[in-house]
Amino acid sequence: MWIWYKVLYALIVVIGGLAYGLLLGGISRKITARLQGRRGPSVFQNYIDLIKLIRKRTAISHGVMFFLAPMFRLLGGIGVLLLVPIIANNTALSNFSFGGDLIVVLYFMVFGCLGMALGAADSGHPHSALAPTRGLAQMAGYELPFLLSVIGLAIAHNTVSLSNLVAAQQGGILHWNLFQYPFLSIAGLIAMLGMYMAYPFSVVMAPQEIAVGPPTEYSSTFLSFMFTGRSIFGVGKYVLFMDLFLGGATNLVEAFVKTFVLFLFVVFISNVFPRYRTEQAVRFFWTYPLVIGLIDFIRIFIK
Amino acid sequence: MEDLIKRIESIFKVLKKERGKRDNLWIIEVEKDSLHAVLSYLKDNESFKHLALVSCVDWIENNKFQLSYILWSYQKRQNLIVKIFIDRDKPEFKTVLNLFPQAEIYEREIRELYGVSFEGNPTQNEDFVLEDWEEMPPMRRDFDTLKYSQEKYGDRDSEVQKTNIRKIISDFTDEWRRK
Amino acid sequence: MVNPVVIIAVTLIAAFSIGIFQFLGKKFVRGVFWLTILFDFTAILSIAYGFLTKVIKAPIMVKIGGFPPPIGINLYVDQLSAYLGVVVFFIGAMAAYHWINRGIDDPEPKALVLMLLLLLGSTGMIFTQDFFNLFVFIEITSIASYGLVASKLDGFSLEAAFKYIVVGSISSTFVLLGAVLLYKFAGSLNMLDISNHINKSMYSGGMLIIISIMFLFGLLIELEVFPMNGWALDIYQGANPAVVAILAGGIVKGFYLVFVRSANYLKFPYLLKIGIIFGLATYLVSQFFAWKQKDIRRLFGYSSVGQLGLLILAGAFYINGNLTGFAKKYMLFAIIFFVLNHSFSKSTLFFLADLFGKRNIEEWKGAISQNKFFGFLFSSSVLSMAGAPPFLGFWAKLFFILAIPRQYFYIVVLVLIGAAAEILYYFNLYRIASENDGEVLDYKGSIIPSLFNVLVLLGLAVLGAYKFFTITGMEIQNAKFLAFITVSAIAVLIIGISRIAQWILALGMLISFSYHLIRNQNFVSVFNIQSFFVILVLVGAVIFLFATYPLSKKYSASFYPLFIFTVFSMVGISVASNWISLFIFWELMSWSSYLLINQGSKKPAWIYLVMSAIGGYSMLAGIKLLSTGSNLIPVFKASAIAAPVWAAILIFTAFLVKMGTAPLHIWARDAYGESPDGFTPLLSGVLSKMGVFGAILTIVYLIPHISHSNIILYGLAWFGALTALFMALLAVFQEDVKKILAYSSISQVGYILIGIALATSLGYSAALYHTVNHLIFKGLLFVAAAGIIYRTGTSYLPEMGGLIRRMPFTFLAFLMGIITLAGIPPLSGFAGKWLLYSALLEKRWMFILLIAMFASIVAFMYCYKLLHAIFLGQLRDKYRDTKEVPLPIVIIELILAGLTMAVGMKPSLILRFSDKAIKTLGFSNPGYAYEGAHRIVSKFGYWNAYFMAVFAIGSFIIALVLFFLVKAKIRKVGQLDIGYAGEVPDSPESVHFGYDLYAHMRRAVRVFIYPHVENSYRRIYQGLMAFVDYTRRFYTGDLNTYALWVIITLSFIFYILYKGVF
Amino acid sequence: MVFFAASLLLIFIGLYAALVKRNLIKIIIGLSIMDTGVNMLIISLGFVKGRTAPIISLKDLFKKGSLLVDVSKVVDPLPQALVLTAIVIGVAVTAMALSVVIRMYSVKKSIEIDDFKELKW
Amino acid sequence: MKDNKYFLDDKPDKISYSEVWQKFFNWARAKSLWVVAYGTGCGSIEIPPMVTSRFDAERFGVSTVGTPRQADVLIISGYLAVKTLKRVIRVYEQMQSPKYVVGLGACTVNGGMYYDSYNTVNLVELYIPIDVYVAGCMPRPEAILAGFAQLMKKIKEGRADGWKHYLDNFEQYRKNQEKIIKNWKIPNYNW
Repeated sequence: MWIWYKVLYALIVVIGGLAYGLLLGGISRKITARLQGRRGPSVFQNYIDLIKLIRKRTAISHGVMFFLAPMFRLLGGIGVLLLVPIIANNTALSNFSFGGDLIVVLYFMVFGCLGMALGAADSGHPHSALAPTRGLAQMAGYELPFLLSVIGLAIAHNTVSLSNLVAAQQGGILHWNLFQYPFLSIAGLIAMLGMYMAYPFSVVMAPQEIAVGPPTEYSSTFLSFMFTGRSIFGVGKYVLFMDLFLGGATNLVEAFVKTFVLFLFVVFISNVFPRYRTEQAVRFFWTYPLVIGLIDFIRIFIK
Repeated sequence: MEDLIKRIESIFKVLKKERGKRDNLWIIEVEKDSLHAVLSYLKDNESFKHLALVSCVDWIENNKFQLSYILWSYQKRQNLIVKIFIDRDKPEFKTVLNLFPQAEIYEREIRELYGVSFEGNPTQNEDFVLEDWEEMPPMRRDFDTLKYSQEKYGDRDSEVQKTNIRKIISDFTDEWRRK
Repeated sequence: MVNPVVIIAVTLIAAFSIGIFQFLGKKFVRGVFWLTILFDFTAILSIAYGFLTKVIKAPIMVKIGGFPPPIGINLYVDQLSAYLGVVVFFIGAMAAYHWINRGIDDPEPKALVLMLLLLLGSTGMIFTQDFFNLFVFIEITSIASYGLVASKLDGFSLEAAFKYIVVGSISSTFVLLGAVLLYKFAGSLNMLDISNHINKSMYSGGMLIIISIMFLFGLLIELEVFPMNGWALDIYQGANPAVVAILAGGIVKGFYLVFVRSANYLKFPYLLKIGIIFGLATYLVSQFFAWKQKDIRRLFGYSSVGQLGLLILAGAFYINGNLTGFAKKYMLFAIIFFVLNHSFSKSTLFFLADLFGKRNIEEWKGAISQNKFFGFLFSSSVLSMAGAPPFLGFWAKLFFILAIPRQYFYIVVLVLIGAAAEILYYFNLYRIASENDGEVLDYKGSIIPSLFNVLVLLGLAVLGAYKFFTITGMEIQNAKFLAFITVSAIAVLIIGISRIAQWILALGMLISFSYHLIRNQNFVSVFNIQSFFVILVLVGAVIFLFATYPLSKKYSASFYPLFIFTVFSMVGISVASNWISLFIFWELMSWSSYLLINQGSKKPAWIYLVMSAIGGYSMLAGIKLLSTGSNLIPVFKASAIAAPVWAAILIFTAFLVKMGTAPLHIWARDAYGESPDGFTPLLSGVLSKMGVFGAILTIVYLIPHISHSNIILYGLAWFGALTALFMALLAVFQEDVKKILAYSSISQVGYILIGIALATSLGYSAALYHTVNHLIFKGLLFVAAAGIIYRTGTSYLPEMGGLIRRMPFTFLAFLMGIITLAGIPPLSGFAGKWLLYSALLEKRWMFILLIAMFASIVAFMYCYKLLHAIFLGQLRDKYRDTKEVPLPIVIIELILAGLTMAVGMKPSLILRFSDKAIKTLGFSNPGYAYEGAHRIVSKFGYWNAYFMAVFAIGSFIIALVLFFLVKAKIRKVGQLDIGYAGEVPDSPESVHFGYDLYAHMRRAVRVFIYPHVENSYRRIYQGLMAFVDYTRRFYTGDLNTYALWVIITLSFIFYILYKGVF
Repeated sequence: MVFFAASLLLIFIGLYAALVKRNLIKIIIGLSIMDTGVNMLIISLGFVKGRTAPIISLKDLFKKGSLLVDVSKVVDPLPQALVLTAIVIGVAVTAMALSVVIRMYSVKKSIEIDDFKELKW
Repeated sequence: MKDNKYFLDDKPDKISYSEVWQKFFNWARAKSLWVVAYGTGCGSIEIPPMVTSRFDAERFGVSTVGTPRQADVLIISGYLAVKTLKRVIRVYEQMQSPKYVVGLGACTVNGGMYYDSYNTVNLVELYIPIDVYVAGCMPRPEAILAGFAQLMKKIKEGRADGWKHYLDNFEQYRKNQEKIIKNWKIPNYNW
């Protein structure tokens, strides 16, 4: 019976995550506009966009994979959000984190990306096919420092369970991994920039350069699903990073604050840097964050 | 520049010569049969390596097309316009592709817009700007664009004031010339 | 039984009568010749048969003129002489037949007389008991050979003959000097008599040393040892091949027997040293000089010389090596086998070289592939010559290596290096000959002698195997199994008219064998690591064999026999109980798989073979290190005692080669990529797993008992990790579907290697799970790729695209395979990754964990590339009417895809087997635990496969339902209906993005994907080649130099004797 | 001892010819000399100073009245028997070599070693 | 080019629908206008100022996208030649309903200064249903924003149904288009 409660809670989390994610997107647009000296759209603009997209009247499909890809994308987003505990050991908000641990989450994160890549490729548009290759290449770039920090933390705390990781960071702000293992955290947080594909690592979508990247051929309901998936995925990743580096959360307010701080970090970085080319991004990730992270990594290795 | 013209005159028959609006711009008119020789001479001996443009003028009054070959010398930094006249009823001429490969696209343009065909240019019948144009070449002066436009594209039947733009423009340019 | 002297007398009379009565005509001459040969052969065969059946119990002693031994001249025929006589006469008869058939050199009667004299001389040489008589017979043989060599009367043969005459004269001078000085020293010429008179202490005097050396040195020149063998090579190159065949195949063996026997009678104490120095030098030098050789006859000449060197080495060990017990017996059989093998196969090769007529090996293109029967004979001889199991050469080499005492390990190493070098150039020739693009070439003349020779070779192979298993006393089940394999393969080969029948028979055999195995209670009840791999092999083989059905008509008749051979030899590997039987089946597997790959593409197969040979021989060297004085056949468990580090490393090399671990991976890309499509799944899915099996055996049985085992294991893990990473990175930049999958395979096996190297129960769990899983998904991918290549006719990725519209089922299966490969949760791939990572975490190998995880991220790149370039994007016009891949392949694909799903939901389907297997490795638990029904817990984390699958599928369905609730009006549009800046694309090709998908990434990782390793190998190879090319100029072709080297060698021998190096 | 030295000298002369001479005929001559040297050596091995050749004539037999021969009077007969064979063989070899040289000359019109270096490496 | 191998050959269906919460959705559509700016003429230089800091169209929910599939609004930015018209038709038909067209500049209204050109389409609405014209030669960004305001108003009121008109009178539009486009080299309908 408890599983149905879980499902109910999960639904709430997903809907909440979606709302939060859309709001963050709106805020991001607003911040960007203000930095550029504009008024910018309303913070709720993303909600409006989503509603509009859902209520488009027609849509086109290029094939089965094209059709299923938005579902994969959404599934990937939901999976990541639901597999990380927002509040560890909370019946409602630890989600399905009993289903797997950090390794599962790491691999599940790829699920949506791969699905979207396949759909994009199925559309037959050369830009859509080009974008995933960029994305995967960039992924190979940022995953290295990210894995470095994750493995470092797992070894340091002797666990790959996210709940246990959160539990290990309790007891004051100085117990956070951000302060316990600052170099690992820096590497991880830089990797996070790449993971969000915001500037300077926005070569995947690269608006105006390769149309809009993978979803070039997507429209209407398909696009709304992708949009949804992306928002939820974004929130899921913020929660993951919060659990990894910022000590998790004990209540919702804390979770909101911490994820919002991470969000601001991404937004502000992305607004002041121009775009890297793929190989520049890869080289960047394989040098600075890696070297920085290795300091702590070796410290843990020796210990 | 005058020396150049004299040298040309000593070899070829120059029908008319005229200084342009700059010191380094001269216009000469030659016989149409000697054009290739002139261009070849200019290219090989006088360093006019660059064919900047081939243009066409419809002298409907004289029943002639004027073809102007605008040359440029990088060494001397001089422009020379060589012009010839061809019969308007029989708009045919030979290509200068063998001298200046870039003439291909100019000749294609003239072919499309004036209907002058250039013997020896393999691509002259391809579309240049217009797709599937089937009427009289549009830049000929006996082509009535207004009539064509109205017939083909219609006209907005509204209270927009219609001005004879052509008249205004000609008035304006006349006035400007007079100054 | 005939008196041996009759043979000599009859031959002599026949020779003279031919000479005198040649005016009676050709028929008479040939009649007399053949009658003589027939008589001699029958006679000597009867003697040999007498020895064989033990009718004749003691050596025959013929007293000529009735004088007793020390006084008269005696013939002394023992077992070996008789057998060798049979061989000599057989080869002689074959060579004569060949010669006559190919058009004998004029004048024919004289040539036949010389032939008879040659046989006579060599027979006498083998039989005689008298040193001076020996000299006479040697001279008869030599003069006959001079004449025969020169008989072609062209520039080459005359030149060779003259060189032979000069060097031969010098040699006989030494022999004569030795003989007469011996007479002076011992007062007798009878060998036995002398042998009884001298003893080793006499050698301290100095005189006897000089005498023996004189005598033996003369024989050594005739035996073509290294610095003095230029003339021999010239003969091989220049003389008539029929003559060369009898010389190399028969006469030289006579000289060898004489040499060994004389040394034995003389009790020459330095034979071992001389044998080692000159035998090894000859062997190695000629094996390497042959690399650069373009003339096929000289190439065979180098090989013959090399074999003689090996024989000298073996003989020296037999006579003078202090071998005891089994080792002595082994060495004797090694010598006999070497002689037989070399005589028959080399003479066949010379016959065939003559039949084909081309001298330059580059012109041999198409020789095998276009003449099937010729090809069969050629392949058999070459395989036998190079020591491929189950031919005689293999058993000879095995006996030889086993017999050499352990303190002479460097000899083992050098001999094996030479053997590898031999394989390198022999199969370079074989590669050229089996190329398929040459114009139609035919051979001229009769192949009957070659056929006889090869039939004898095949018979000898059986004999060799029988003798090997009986003498070594290895379990009879191995022999039975080997016989079973051979018989099955031959059975499949025989019905080669119809591929379908072959397919059915092969499949039937595999299935019935598996059924038989499962019915065997013993096998099921004792489930251990070996049963695990037997089941793996059989299941994989049945599945992949089934999928070859639509492809079968492309393949030659030998495809299915070799397939069966490969599969059963892998079963043999899996059930092996000692290292030697493991090695035997390992070599069987390598060679049969080489022949299979060679049916696809030649050069990669050659590289594969050379690498396999290096691996296999290093394994043999390692096994040699494991053997102790009395225990020549190391058993797995007993080998625990005092195993040196090098043994483990050497044995491991073989497995690393098969696993394609960097830097030994260079064969893998092309061998996988260009082998026949029906075989590649087996190669990747099962054959590379034999490396895994071997690695597990090594780590379980060997590594724990050596020092620094931790460092070795850690190093292995690093090898695995770097392989996993860099092969994945290389795969990203391939443009050929099978080559991507090839690199991917190596990369995945790298993961398995990490798991094994962990040597913890969780590590083994991960490795075994991933082994099975890799079989499933990589088999799936390769089978699907085979189907796609079958339908589209290309494996080049940029040529494909959009095939999802034509092959939906294949796409589905392929997608499943790719998701499994990428290790994304709901399917089975993730479990292996999770187990491996947990195991690595448990052992705190952080850097390896980092690299391994990162490698799987890199893998996504080529996963996407495969899916995109084959199935997605724009469909080309030429594939518009392509059909779905053939039904058997679809069935296999869907079965395998279903398996990945099932295993993904319930990993215990595989894990329960691996758990059992791990328990037999000495672990009490598999390293993880079940919590509840589905949740698997390690020390670090937990994971619920069932939940993940339900969660993913459930969420997916919910998303889909949601989508259908809100969806807009959807139209399925055409393939070129894309938003293309208002333009209409004019063709699918113009908007398909399929070539060099990761050009941008290439700029970032250029230094990592540059083929450093390949280039290093190439440089080493080219450097060796250049070195060989330079040093082989040693054979200047100048007669004076040859003579000079004789003197220098003699001086060298005396010098080192004088310095007391011995 | 003189025989030993002389025969060795002959052998070395022969070897020298085989090593150094570029002319085929000269090499054959060298081989013959070498043969002679060896033969001389063989003879000298059985030679005992002051003894006669081991030839038994009918006269000797009848003189003593018995078949027994005084072995102490003759040198060792065996080397002489051997040397006969060796000489025959040497001659055969020389003949063979010379015939080969004739053929070689007919093929290449030369008897210099430098023209017969095609088979190498 | 009418080869159904490559292109979907069907004509679009007519759409008739009634929506619950029509007003709400129309409001959303009006507040979220994604523009594909198809630079046909000199008006294309006026679009960038419109979206950059000074005029900031994004505050009205107007943002640009790079692909017609996701766009709601097509801006025909001035002078439209026959050759360009073909592309405009393709882009327009590739957009997903509901979709709106803004004609920018005098040229789109009646040909403007090119009213008598042999190659300028004088009456764009004969070929593409225009929802809003913005007059001017060229209109400044303020004018364009005003035009957008007008469009939003129309959408909110549910009157911006040019796309429906296009579908309903598809044959008529196609006839007009084919009249001036001689050689019809694009598919029957640009899906």
